[in-house]
Amino acid sequence: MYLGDGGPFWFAVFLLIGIAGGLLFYLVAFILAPRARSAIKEETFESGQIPPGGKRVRLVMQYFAFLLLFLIFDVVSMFLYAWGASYYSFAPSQSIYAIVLLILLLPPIYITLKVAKSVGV
Amino acid sequence: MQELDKDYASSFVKYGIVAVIILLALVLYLIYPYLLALLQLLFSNPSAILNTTLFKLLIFPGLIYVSIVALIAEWVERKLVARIQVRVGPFYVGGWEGLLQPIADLFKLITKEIIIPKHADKNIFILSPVLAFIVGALPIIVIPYSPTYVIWDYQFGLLLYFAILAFYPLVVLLAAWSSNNKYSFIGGLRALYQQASYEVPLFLAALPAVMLAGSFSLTAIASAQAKVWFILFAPLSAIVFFAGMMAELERIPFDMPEADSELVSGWTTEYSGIAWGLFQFGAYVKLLAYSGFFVTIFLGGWQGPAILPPLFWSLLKVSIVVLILLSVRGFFPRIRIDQLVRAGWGRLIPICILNIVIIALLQPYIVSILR
Amino acid sequence: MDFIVPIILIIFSSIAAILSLESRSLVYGAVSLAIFFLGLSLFFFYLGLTYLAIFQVAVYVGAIAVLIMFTVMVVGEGQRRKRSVPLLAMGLLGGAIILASFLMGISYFFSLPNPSMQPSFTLVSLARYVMDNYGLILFILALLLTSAAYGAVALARREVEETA
Amino acid sequence: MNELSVYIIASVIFLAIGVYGIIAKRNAIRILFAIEIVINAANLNIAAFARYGSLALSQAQAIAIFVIGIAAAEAAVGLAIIIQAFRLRGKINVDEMNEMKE
Repeated sequence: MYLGDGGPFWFAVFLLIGIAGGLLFYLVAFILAPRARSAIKEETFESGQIPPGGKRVRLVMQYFAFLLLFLIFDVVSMFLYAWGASYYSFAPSQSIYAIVLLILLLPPIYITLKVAKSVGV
Repeated sequence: MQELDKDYASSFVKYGIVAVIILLALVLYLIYPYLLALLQLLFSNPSAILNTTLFKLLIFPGLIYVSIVALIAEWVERKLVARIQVRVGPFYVGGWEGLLQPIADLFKLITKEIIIPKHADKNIFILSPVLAFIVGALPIIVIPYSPTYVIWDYQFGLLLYFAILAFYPLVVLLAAWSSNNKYSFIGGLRALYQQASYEVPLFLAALPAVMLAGSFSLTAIASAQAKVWFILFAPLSAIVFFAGMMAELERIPFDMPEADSELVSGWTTEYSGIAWGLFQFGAYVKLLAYSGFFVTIFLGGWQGPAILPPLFWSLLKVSIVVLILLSVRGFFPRIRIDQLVRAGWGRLIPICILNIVIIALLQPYIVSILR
Repeated sequence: MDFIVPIILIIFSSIAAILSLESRSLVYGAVSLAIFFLGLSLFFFYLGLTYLAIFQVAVYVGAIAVLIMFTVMVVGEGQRRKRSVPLLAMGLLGGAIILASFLMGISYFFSLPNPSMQPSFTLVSLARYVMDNYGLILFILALLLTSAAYGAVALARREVEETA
Repeated sequence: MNELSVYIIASVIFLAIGVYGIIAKRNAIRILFAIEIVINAANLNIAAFARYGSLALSQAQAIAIFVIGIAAAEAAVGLAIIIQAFRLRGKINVDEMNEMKE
């Protein structure tokens, strides 16, 4: 049904060509490039220092709240796209839900920015 | 010092064989009838080749065109930034003004050793450059260069474009995590914050184009601009989209993820040889994809005076946008990550919302102009 | 009657789902989860619900999988302990009960004649459903999302204060 | 066997996998994975009945994107709770978070 001459077929072909082409670069590099290995070369790069700490480093994160806001906004913008594509079939008064949806989400941004500012991030 | 990993080379060979198998399967099973048809056309009716999808996919708006433009963009960028900073830039390779420098770079990168650092997660480390390249290159499949030069004229092209680019933060995060390096991981987290903060402005800034054209198809959006370009209805959104575009591309005022004076090379620190080259190549392809998208939704796509063919106008506009994007690098210093996040959420999103509300309220006037 | 594509998709997505729960490394689990979301979006695409498929990719892969992966990378693997056998048995039993009871419940579907397919949809009718018919639900969802944003920010606030 | 039943079986399989994960896993992040799998199984069911049932395609998509919206809100709060629990207790296994009991 979706195979054959349609767009999804060419999409898949493009994807496969891209992946195969990228991997082929590795094969060419494997044939052409030298392999002179040493333990010091494979040490984790840390500007010449011997890296301290264990295998995997964990770091504290800032701005985690903004990532959560991003998740919420992603959903909202997809709802807005459903409305936006049929812009001409709604009167401006019928668009009230979309506008309310947009306005409702401004205070959380404001509060997050304020919290972030109050602690000097 | 611990023992070296014995099966170092095996992953390259393994993935190389996978590549060969994929290519053979493609040629033998999927596209060989189309290739045969193309060859027949070559002898009977050569001008009809330009309209076959396989030609479009492989050559003109597709892979070869994109690769050549990515190589040229590298040369233009180095030359342009050098001229802005009163340097010469690449000069020796290739006779005139170092024109063949990108190809020399490609050969240099491909003959360099790929170092896999200790404790790196080998599979993800090797696969993420390929994924970054393909995620950067796939969006060009929906971008129209003229009414006929589009690989897939999809009804939901604009959404597909955003859906493909949504994979990019994932790939960056995996690349940063798999190299097991502090610089890489800090760079990857910065990239994530940056992409997350500027993806929402991008979504909201592209919404006016969808509203005004009443369709998600990029060809429909471009042909709806026959009378007026959408940048006149949504100038604020266009500015926001341009800023968000630079942030997503990690171009210079927003290049904290790669800040080379702080983080060595950001999330690509541990990558060497062609693995790094694939990241860079993918970045330039992505630059081209974003420029084409910007031109399509705000600058009228192929629309222009009918003296010259539509293809000329779209290529001209794309080149101008690419040149502006490249030359910005010479003018601005890097901004801080907190300034970036603050600007993204505090300024750009309210501006976008303002523009959307204006367009929603002015609907009767817009209908009288556009329809 | 075309069973090949859905069956391939079922196998692909089930393997991804099982790997996301059973893989040793949490990061690989998160990657498998992203692949599972992708498999589901392929299901939707194949069924002709294109907008939903793209929505699924943009929200699940573009945001939720990224956030989960971020959390996994920051929190780390956690303490790895031995599997508790009673818990595992309970889980398997629960899954089996769900599978058996639902399959029994829906078994009368199997013998029905092949139902007719719905025609494709228009964006205008989708927008009418979202904004008009289900407008109240959208309003409530907006309130829910706003309160979720407030809650998430309040929970993450201590984090911001400590790292400052 | 008709085509509808294939998709319903798929949805039931995913549901069973998700329920297994919710019961058998102790790591809070894995439980979140399992919850997401369950929600996706529900969405697949809606999609299948839209294609082969009497539900209109656009109506089903409206319902399903509301479900995804709720799932996104749930994931945001859930991840914030996990991060917070990790910050305060240093562990993410749910059977060890029993301070409220004592």
